[in-house]
Amino acid sequence: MDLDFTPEEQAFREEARRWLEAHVPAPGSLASLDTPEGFEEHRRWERTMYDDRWSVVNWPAALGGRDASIVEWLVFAEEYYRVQAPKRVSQNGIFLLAPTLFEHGTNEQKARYLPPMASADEIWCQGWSEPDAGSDLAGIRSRARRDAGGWVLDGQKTWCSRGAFAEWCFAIFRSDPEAERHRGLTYFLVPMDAPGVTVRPIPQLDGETGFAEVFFEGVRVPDDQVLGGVGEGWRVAMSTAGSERGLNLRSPARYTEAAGRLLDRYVGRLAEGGEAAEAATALADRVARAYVDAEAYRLHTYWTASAVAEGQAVGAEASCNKIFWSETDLAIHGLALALGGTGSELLEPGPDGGSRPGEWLDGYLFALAGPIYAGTNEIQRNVVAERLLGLPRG
Amino acid sequence: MDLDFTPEEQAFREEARRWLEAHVPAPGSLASLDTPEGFEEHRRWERTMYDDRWSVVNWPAALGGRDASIVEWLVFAEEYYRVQAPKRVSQNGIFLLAPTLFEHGTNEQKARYLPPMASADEIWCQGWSEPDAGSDLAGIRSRARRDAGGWVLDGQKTWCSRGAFAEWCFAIFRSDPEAERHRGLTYFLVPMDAPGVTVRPIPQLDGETGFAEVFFEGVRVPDDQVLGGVGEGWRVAMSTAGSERGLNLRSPARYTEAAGRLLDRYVGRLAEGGEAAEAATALADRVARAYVDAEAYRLHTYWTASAVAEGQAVGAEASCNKIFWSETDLAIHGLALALGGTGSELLEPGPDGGSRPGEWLDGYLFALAGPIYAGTNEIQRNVVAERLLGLPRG
Amino acid sequence: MRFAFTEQQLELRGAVRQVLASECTPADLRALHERPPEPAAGPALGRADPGRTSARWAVLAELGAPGLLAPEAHGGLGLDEVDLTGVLEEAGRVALPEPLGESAGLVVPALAGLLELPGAGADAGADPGKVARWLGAVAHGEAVATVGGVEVGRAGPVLTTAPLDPDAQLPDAVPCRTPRVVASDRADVALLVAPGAGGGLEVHLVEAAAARRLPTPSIDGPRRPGEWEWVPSPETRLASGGAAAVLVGSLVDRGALVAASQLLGLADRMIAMAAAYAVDRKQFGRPIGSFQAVKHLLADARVRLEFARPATYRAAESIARGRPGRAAHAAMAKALASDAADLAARVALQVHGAIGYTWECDLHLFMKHTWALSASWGDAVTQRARVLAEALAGRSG
Amino acid sequence: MRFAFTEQQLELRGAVRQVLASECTPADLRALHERPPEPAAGPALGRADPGRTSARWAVLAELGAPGLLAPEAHGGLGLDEVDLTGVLEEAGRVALPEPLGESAGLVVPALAGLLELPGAGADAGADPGKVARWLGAVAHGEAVATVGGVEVGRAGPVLTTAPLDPDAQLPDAVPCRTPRVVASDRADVALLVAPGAGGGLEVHLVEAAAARRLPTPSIDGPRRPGEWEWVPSPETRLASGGAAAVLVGSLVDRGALVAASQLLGLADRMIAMAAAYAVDRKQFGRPIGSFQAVKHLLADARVRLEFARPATYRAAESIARGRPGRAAHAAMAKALASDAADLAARVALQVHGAIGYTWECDLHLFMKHTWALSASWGDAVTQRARVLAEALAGRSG
Repeated sequence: MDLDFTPEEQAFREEARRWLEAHVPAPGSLASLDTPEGFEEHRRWERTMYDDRWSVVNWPAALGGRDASIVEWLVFAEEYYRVQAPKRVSQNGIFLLAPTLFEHGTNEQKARYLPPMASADEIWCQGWSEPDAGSDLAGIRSRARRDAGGWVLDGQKTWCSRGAFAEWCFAIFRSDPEAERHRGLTYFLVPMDAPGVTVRPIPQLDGETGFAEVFFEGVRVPDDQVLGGVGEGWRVAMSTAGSERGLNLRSPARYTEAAGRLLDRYVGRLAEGGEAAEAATALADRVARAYVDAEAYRLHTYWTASAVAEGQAVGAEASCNKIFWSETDLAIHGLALALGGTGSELLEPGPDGGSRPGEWLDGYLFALAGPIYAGTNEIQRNVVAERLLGLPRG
Repeated sequence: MDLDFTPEEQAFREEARRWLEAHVPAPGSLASLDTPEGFEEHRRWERTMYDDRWSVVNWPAALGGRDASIVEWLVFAEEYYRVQAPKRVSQNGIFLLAPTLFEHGTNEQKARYLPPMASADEIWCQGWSEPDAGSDLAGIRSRARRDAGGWVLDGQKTWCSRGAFAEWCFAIFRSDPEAERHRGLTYFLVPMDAPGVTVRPIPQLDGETGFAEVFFEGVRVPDDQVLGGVGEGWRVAMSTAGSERGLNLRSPARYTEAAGRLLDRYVGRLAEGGEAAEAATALADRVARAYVDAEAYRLHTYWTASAVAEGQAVGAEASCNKIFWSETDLAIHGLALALGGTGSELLEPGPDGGSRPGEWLDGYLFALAGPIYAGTNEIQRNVVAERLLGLPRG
Repeated sequence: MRFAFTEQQLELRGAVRQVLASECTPADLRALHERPPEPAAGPALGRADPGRTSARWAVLAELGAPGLLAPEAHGGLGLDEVDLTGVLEEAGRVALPEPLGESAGLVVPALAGLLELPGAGADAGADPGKVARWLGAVAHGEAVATVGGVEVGRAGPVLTTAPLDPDAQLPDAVPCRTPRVVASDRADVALLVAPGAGGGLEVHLVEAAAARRLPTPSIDGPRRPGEWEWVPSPETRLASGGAAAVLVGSLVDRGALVAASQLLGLADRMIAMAAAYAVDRKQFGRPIGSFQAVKHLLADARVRLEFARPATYRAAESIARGRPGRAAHAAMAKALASDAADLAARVALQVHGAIGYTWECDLHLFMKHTWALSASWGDAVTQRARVLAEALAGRSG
Repeated sequence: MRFAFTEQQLELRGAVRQVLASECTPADLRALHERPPEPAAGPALGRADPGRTSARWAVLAELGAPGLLAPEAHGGLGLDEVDLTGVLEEAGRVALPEPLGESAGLVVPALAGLLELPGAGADAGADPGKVARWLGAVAHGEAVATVGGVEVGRAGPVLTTAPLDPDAQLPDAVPCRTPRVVASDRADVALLVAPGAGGGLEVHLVEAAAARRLPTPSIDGPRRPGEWEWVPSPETRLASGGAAAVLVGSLVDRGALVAASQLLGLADRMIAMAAAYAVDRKQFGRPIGSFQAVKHLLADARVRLEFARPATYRAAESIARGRPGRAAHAAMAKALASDAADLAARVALQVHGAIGYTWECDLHLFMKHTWALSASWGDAVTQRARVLAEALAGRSG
């Protein structure tokens, strides 16, 4: 056990830091990525990263990456969040689809899809949920029909993040209507400009349009847009689900960075003295706990990373991750709002005017969704109980 | 709405206070009621109360009570806890069985059983749970067989509080082995010295013997020891269950008194200054919340009492009560231990030496059982969700 | 001891509930909501739909709601805070955007109190005729009144009004700024607390026309908080010195009660919405409401609400009777109601899942109002600190 | 960066686990438990079953556990705190009543450290020969060592040793009292912290025979806490002044680590017991473990444990390397482990229901040890305050 970064890891960190400091846009200077302008601004930022091979550091160099180790990937994320760099508009592709493509894709598919994903020339959205199948993938009803030279897709997907603007969609359809629940599903790669695809953006409670409904009416796709074998959709999807719930998507840097800003906000209140300081003091133990939990999440991630680096598989522990980071995120952002104090209308810049107005509230709204997406925490608890503790299915 | 006590209620309070102050044993001076000596000491205290008509204030005067209103009953409990009077060894009888007897008993049964219950000449234990039927009364297997002039009881009951020393047991047996679950149960009154009754005390984790297993082997009881009709046991029992979960058993005074002592302990730590004061300050918000919850429970009880006084029935709201008081009790006692601070071996007298050593720990152990007995809180939550919120049974 | 509403109280409340069910629908609220404005360029005031707002206010006025606490001599119903708390619970149930709590629960009793205490008027030099005119207008629902300049701190009222020029000599003729005045665009008049000479407090009655009003970005758009710039003067002054201190103390307690009452209604509404959704929505082949995890989430929210109610009604009775414990009782009510409503919001969102996160689902209309009210007039932590301080003083004293 | 145990570390831990599974059974623990004594008349010391205790200690000594951190030259294994933390997790899993944490985790590194720093010995005048003798004896398992006189406070170590006569002049030849020394009846020697001259600290090595030992009532009987009355003298003194302050700072961090490690094992054991019970026990016609409420209780406990583990291992690595952050890391580990184990205890009891409340069910043996360890060496709230203070200093510094 050695928690020192190696000289190579250290050098990697320093290179990343120098590059980011030279290139990163000022925090908050890009428009929201859920607007058309903002989407393109974020795409340009991904391109800037890609040009210097920072967009997919853990990919092979041949595909635009740096062959970074998992620890280096974590180091890069720490640096990325440290400078409050923009949200990754390519997130669905590079974090959710790419691991699946690497594992299940043909060589042709990898060559076709990965490079434009890395350069953000093609941005992906996810088509899994349906109105009647939220956390329950087995309830998928959208259908794929065999047809000469390919497939015809019909149905409706919902909660597709980035769906309003993305070029491609990775989606699951029922290819065998006779098969039960988890069987008979197939994983497809579908261009959003294919005839028969209609997108309806879904406004969120904060007025943004982070996700969309996508309708498929007789959409034709050739065989080479099936990922991982006909009828294998469930198994293929679950490897991506593991990514979403586990290590890849949820860099601990996001939480440790937010926890650090929470401490700053707390100190700011203490420094005001009087009422503000006393009110902050009353929250001291909860602030400390949120900070400790963010640290615990970071350590747990490095622990898992070491195990993965040594070839161990991450199993149902990923469900523990999901529960823990989503609750930690809520605690951090809820406390930051509570530190705003009585009478706050929640969107105002706080007395620590340095943070953007509404920034904590945005984070809180996002955090509120945490226990819901990527498999609700209720389902994750079932997974933990059944797979890690051996309790019977109910 | 008028929260002033009436002059009559006020006078009742003052009379109770004067009497209690003149007669109550010093706090902690009686041996534990789960020892043979302590049981008799507590019986004598009940007798002392009975002699001056304070043992069952809400009963009719003809039976040794004072016809006290429900509000007066609450007032009496406040005074009783205020002087930290002994635990009620007659509790199972007067709080759980008596309401059922009043509702379902024949006149002969009332005349036979209520007076010695009030005077504590006969102390009752409850025989409901079985090894394979804890919170699930419908799973009861102990059997009652029809026999010339009465019934023959066979089976095993467990978790009978006071079972080691009580004179009588009220118990539920399956009288119709063909009937399903809730049907075919009958409610019996059984003397503990009847031939065929064997008692095995169950030591608790604190070394006391608060409850017992009771074995029935061919125990004969006459027909007039059936309470409320053959096959009606479930319905009859549920009216008692309502009492246990609802208003009668759980006087709010128990929690407000403990919350008051918690505040004293908190103030004591503040007064010590330094480390102790800082540690207490870190718990201030949680202490305040426990205090507020105890007050909220008190107010809710008076609210319910007014409704009952006006003839309304208490339904599934009683399940809300159960959840709330058991959690409040745990919070109060857990915080009191936390205020004891680091390194405490939990049984020592604290620096606020006034409280008996181990007193808070005793309370905590008792509180830990709160979410479990009288229908686990899991079951109460189901009741709240299904009966108050209309969610479907699962 | 009788801790229950009267038949008349239940009837009044029922009438308000019935009216609001049709007069204040989610569609009405949605129309008043805007996408949260970019903070740099706030929306112009007046985005409210004044037509619908005035119509709704007129209906409430017809029931006597704004003047519920006003003496009959001034056109009110002469009822008390126990009546009002039930009415405001109904206002909360529909997330009523108009300032009924401020008008009926804070401004009316403040003005009526000033008229009853001639000492207060004398102290401040307020013109009783003017006070009476405004009281009548607000009680009749002809004018909409709001409140500003004070928030609730752990140690008591916290003044939020400040002079634009920090070095200016107070009190008079110095332009001041009061943040977060709700119903900023529809109020005709505001009761504003301001710093007085020598570190004291003053209370002023300021007409909307005499103030420059700027909107404050808020997640709860329909509440329309805004900043008022205004100039304290002898003409606006209602009370100073001891009378002002008493008045502000009363505002703080009443503010907590008014917010707590509405939070009860909000919590009830959100729990009901979530329960209804849980009955309809199926996953894994059965209604999600049949899963124990969903049941227990909702049951816990219901329990917290159940126990916040009597505490709020007790606070109302305490204030109505002027009981010595009213400050602690109001604080306790607000702490319990804030926590209950915050929990209900979180649980309701959790039960709704992704749907609850959308603009189309009604839930956010109630969540946002909950978050705003929960943080107003002392959040739960602040109010618990007040309770604890009072309780400790009570035990040692 | 490699955050994982080595094969050797896993093997050592596995060996300890295997041995303890048979050497420290619930039946063994139950034999050591007594009904909690009436506080007025505590039990006489020596109720421990010395035969079984010595046998178990001998087995542990055979594996090298007590001397794990001692240099090989002094008969130890020369391993580090990362090795030890895994071994202590196994000790926690069986609620080992002997003071392995104190002997191996606190006293051995303290004595070894004194020998390595000649400055420390000179400062205090401790006899290196005597220190080496005791180090060898403890490392070999021939002597059992314990610790006392210091607890963890928010601002640092809190001294608990006090002179019997509060007016006496310290330090030497004045009878002192040290409360809550664990393994009071079976320890041969204790490292005791005491007040020094001028408000400073001193560390003494006191043989059991030289102390009057009185039992302290405890819910965790097998831990055998007791009060030691003893007389500090130049002969007992190990360190004073700066050396003592460093030594005590190290004790506080190591105490937190030692307790955290054991709490991980305890939590794991209680969760496993509850899960096994939930599979077996049927209610309403199905195993209670198939109910979502039970699943989610246990899942939450498992999650908190999962995240307490790496934090504890990091603290071990930090102490082993003497990293500057080790105090904060140990505090964080203890806070997480205490909370995880407290939650596991509560959940396990809830899942067991009434059975868990009985003497016959093994659960209480582990709950009681959990409560004692959770409150020792800084409870979660205290340790979080330490973390917060360090973190704030780090951010402003």
